[in-house]
Amino acid sequence: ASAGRGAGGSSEAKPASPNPGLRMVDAGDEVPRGIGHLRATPPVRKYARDHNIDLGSLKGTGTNGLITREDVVRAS
Amino acid sequence: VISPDGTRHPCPELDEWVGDIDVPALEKLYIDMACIRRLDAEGTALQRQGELGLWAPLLGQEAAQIGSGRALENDDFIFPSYREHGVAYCRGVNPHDLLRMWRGAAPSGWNPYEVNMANQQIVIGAQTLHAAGYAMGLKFDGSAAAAITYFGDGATSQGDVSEAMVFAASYQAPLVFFCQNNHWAISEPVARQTTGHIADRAAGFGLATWRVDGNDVLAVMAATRAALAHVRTGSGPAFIEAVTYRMGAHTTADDPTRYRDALELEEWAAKDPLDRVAAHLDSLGADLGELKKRSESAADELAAGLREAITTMPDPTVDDLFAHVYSHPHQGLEEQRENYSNYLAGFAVQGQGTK
Amino acid sequence: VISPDGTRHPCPELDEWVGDIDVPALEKLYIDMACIRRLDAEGTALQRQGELGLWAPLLGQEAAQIGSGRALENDDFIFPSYREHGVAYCRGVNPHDLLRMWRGAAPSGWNPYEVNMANQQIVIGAQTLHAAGYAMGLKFDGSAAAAITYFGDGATSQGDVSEAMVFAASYQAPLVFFCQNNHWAISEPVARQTTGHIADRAAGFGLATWRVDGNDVLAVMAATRAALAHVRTGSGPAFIEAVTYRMGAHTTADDPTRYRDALELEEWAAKDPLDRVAAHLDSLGADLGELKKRSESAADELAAGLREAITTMPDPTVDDLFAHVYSHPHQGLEEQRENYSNYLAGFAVQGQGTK
Amino acid sequence: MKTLTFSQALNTSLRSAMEHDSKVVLMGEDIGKLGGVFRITDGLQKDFGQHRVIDTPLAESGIVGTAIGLAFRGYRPVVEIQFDGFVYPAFDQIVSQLAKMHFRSRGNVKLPVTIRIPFGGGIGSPEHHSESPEAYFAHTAGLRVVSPSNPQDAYTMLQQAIADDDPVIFLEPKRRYHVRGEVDTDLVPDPGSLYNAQVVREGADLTLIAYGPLVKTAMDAAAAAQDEGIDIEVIDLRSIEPVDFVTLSASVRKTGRVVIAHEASKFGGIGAELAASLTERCFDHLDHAPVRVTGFDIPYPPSKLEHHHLPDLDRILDGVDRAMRRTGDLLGEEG
Amino acid sequence: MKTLTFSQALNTSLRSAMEHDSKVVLMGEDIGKLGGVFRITDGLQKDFGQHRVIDTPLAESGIVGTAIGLAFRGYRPVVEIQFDGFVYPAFDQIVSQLAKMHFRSRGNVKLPVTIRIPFGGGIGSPEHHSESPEAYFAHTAGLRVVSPSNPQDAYTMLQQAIADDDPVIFLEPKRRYHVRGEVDTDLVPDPGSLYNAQVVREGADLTLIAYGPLVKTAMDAAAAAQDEGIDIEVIDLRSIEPVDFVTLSASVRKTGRVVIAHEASKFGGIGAELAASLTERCFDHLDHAPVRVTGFDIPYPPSKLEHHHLPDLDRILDGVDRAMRRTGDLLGEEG
Ligand SMILES: Cc1ncc(C[n+]2csc(CCOP(=O)(O)OP(=O)(O)O)c2C)c(N)n1
Ligand SMILES: Cc1ncc(C[n+]2csc(CCOP(=O)(O)OP(=O)(O)O)c2C)c(N)n1
Ligand SMILES: [Mg+2]
Ligand SMILES: [Mg+2]
Ligand SMILES: [Mg+2]
Repeated sequence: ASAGRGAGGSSEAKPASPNPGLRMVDAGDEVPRGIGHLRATPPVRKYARDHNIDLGSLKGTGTNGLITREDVVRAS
Repeated sequence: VISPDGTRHPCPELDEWVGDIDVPALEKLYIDMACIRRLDAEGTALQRQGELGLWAPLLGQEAAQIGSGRALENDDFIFPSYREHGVAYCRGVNPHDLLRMWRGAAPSGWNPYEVNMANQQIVIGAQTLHAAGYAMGLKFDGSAAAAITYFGDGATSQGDVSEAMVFAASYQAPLVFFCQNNHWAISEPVARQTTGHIADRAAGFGLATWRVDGNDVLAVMAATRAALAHVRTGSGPAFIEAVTYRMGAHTTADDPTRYRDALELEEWAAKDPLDRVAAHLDSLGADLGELKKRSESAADELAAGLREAITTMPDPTVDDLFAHVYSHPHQGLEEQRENYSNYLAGFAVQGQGTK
Repeated sequence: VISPDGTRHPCPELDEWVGDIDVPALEKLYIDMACIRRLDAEGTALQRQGELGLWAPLLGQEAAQIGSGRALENDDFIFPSYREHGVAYCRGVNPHDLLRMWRGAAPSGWNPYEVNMANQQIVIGAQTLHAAGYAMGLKFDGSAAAAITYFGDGATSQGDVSEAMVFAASYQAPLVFFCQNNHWAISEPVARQTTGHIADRAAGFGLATWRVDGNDVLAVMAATRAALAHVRTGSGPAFIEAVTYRMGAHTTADDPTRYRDALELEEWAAKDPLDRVAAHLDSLGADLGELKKRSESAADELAAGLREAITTMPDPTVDDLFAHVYSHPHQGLEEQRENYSNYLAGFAVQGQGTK
Repeated sequence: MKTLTFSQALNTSLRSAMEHDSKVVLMGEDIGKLGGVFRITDGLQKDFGQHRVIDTPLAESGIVGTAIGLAFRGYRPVVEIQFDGFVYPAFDQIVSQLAKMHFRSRGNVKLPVTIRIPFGGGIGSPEHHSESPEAYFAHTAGLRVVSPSNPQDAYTMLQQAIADDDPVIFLEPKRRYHVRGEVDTDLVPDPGSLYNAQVVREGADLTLIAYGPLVKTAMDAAAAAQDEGIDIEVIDLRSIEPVDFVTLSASVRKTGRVVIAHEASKFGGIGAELAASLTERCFDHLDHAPVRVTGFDIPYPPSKLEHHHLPDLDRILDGVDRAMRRTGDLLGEEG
Repeated sequence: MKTLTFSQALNTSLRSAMEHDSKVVLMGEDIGKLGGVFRITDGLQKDFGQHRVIDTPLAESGIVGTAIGLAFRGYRPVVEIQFDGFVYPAFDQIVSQLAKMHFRSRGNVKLPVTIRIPFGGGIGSPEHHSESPEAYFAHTAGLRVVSPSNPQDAYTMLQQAIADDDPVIFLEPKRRYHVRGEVDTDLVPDPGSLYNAQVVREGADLTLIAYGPLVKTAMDAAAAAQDEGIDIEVIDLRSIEPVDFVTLSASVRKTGRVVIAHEASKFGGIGAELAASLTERCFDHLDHAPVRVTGFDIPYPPSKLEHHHLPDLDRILDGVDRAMRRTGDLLGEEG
């Protein structure tokens, strides 16, 4: 098993490892998946996030498949 | 002045500077040397016990450090390297402050302005320029004080040390360069740094120079007093080469058996700076037994202080991480400090203590 | 050896090294000096005419440069500063290569390996370490060649120059330090850099030293030959202080009237390196008129070559901007080169010519 | 209000600092009789003497090292490094000593040393005379790094730098030394304002950030872009370390586009930090990646090529076009 | 295949380079009899003699300057700087001479000098023994800067660096010296591969970039994150200058998220360049601004505080959470 979060530092040379910490994020939280392969600018991504729209469900109409704000607006 | 066997030889050039050192004064110097030898032994022991991260032993260099340290006036300012625990001891630096840096608890020990001694300098030779600048300031101020800087034989190769001599000479600044030629720069013998005497190099820069037996506390004291007197007259900087020997390891991280001969060590053991003073005092009829008792009890006290300091020294806190990077607030750093304390608080909140 | 008035004085230490310099040989040295004086005048003139960006005059230092330059063997390697046009001339550097850097057309002039002379060095003192390393290499190779490095009085303050002496001495490397003490470092008199003689400083580092009249071409040649012979024996580096004078400005960007006395200039004008050789040749019965004619025509030829070089020197191109940063392709830089040429092409397309 | 050149403003500023505080001393090569190769200290040695205006031996490590020593002694040294390319011999003293002494001494030793460096290119000089070393210093904790772009700031910021108890690297855009401007020598600025960026031109479409030598070029570019209908906000960074991200971020959130210009090489230059930090701070507002218009990743070229190397109006406008997505992105954006 | 420690791999690599090319010489303080303070040159002087393994005077500018001279003479010097913090006295020789000589001489003079620097923290040392100076060198045109993270790379990359005709700054993560690993000493790598980054763990959700000392920490963090369902791709940068953006960009385009970790201070560190360049190259693919997890903008702290300063598993995971938008962004992101 891998070293868990807070299981200690990464430096073997360290005399004493810091006190173990704890997750700041609940391990049960749903993890967003990598969606980098989709093309969209940050404001458009934010707009989609704010409106709960899954960018993966859209087809970009901009240059090289860029998802534009209009694409998101159309879907919402 | 005092040979290894304890006999005193006349030396017109130096004798006049230590005419005042009578038996009680010499006894005090002996006690000083015994104390810093103990201080040094404690440093090494504390490192072995894991209480210090590192220690740079001064064993063998007691005469060089006490002889020069005790020649200084209070308002003379010292720019040391990392091995001058003995000089710091002369300055009255307290045990806490002596050990703090070596423990890894702080970047440095004492407040330089409280003891007129800059913090330890690890970058070889860098402090000599600070000393030259400080001495220029003394000169501009018309002050009667002098500056002194300590460095090793290896340091003489550094450009900074040569430049410090250039500046000090150019402005005729009241600065004494005090070179402890302890024959080694870690594993390199002094011959790697120079083909001749170190003191001769300084003469080429126009400095008044002294080359003395660095294991002879009186010779060192005399030369330092003479050099200080010289620089105080405004006739330019001076240079002392105190020829001594590093009896111990370079630091507690070093293993000198890899590079140096046991014979050489033996040879120098016979020139011990304390033994010769004891022998000389003996020849003068001093009560050696009593002296050793006194010096032991002084050393015991010092050692107890060091141990106490170590056990009571608080660990540094996260605040110390961000403090003093600048003398007034810095926007970017404030942000980092706050972010990091929020981050740490995240651990604490969930009940498992701080990082 | 030759006084300012042209009389020759016996100097046992130096004479033996120039016993072979008969009248024709001395005439050649005179012509050399006349040529580089002309070279220098052309440099200044070309700068005034906007053909060069900058020029560092050597006026007054002809004897120092020819005397030493002509003492070298072909396979001796030279590490100069920026003022050694005369030494480069001795090396047969062609006019193109002499001027290229000063014109701002390239970062440097010649191919160092074609003339056994490194490119000009602007960072004061840096080249002395390269020379020390090169000389260490000569020693390791068992080569019979030597290295020589040129620098000024001001340079002696730089840590690098001191370190170069330390290294050269430590390895007993075949290196001659050639200091042209021309009394000034831009506006600072040599007294700012040292309280004594520069040569004495070198002695302190364990170097064999010569301090010679730098305006006496024979003395300089003798000292350089002696120093070269010394270093070739493997007995360590040597140092020559050639005491001369910078008759011109520091560079064409400098105005020396702001900081130095006309009187001093006059004094040194009386010690001119060419005049004294002419006077001496005269006293030996040489045909001065003929000599001046020969030297003038040699100088004319050199000057014509320089002018021709300037008019035919191509401007550097964008390719030169990115070439030679590395010795083999570098991904990031290739991208920048391509981007920039696309960018430039954008202008061309629009009929606006290249940038 | 007086009309002064940039260099006169610096000279006047030094004079005034020296008059107000007898602990202010100047150090450097040729700064005495000559007044420095750029004449910034002209006349000061005559008026304040050799112990206040100190011609030093030719050794930069020595200059900075002794300045540290003088500061130890209570002085407030203002060091002149003759040219940017000659600061490197002093690098150890600056980075390991000057920058770290306050931290090392746990606040006990303050080193109010100002290091003035005429920096940057464009004056047709040979090698080592046109360097832009700001990134080295800005990356070094313990230093503050500023650069004025006009005579008024030259005057004011130098006063503030000298008064600051921390070491300050003061970068003077040497190719701007001759420009003239109005200078109010009575201005008493808030000390903290030394570290503020300044919006020198308001605009809505794009934020253009420059400092020192390129602020003028940036303003020219903005004027040219206006003709094409692009409304550029120009920010004079002024302080390179610390960076006034409050001012910068506000602008970038407004415009959504940013172009950063500097003479220094691109790789690891200040532009990288600005771009990275502004991306961190304003990500959701950005319509395009921050664009950097900089010197190439080459040693400073010979003077006949420097106009290629130095960002000029055209290259900045090219960067603007990319940020506005009016032209394609550079090569490498697929690599 | 042998099992060697990182330092044994370096030692073996030096030995092999010296056997293959008689022009390879080693220079440095205490590298002879002592074998260097880290024993990297252990036994080499005994076997190759004092002219091949050269104990130098105590002067770093001198060491690098004479190495340049030896390279001028046809040697291929490998310089050891005893500790990272002691490279600064040599800065001028590195930046103004070593880096620029090939350009200055228009390609006539090659300086195949390798400067080995044990770098980084985590070994409980006092001041000046834990510096991360890579950004200074990477910003300097003319230098190449690499850092191995494991014994095999230590062996191979050092061979390649020595064989390279350009000067190479070779950064050895000193706190990894003792780790063991399999080393194939017969491996004949493509010379160009010295400058390739390596995907050391594939993943879909986020790209984590590290080099030298932190690659192991990054791998540990990725393993920990996997337990929480985050699939991290880890890239060992290996070459800090040039950067292999082909490999990096491909990963970031795939994952849309990037975290960069290094020990050096954040402001102006390599992380800034990576973040800025990756934003330029992958802008439309990014789901969050690149996140940097780095040392603070402070001088390296005393050893009892260094665990705070050095990015560890927890701090990297914290950065991952931010990049994944699982926790809020840092302060300042509104400032
Ligand atoms: C600039 C620099 N280079 C290298 C080192 C590593 N180092 C620490 S002590 C030392 C030897 C110093 O020898 P010396 O000057 O004779 O002083 P000693 O240790 O003998 O007192 C070396 C090389 C350093 N601290 N600083
Ligand atoms: C490291 C460095 N600092 C400063 C300068 C600026 N500078 C150029 S020449 C010069 C004076 C040099 O004097 P000197 O060594 O006597 O040589 P000279 O010019 O007289 O031949 C100075 C200060 C420089 N080129 N390099
Ligand atoms: Mg020593
Ligand atoms: Mg130096
Ligand atoms: Mg001169």
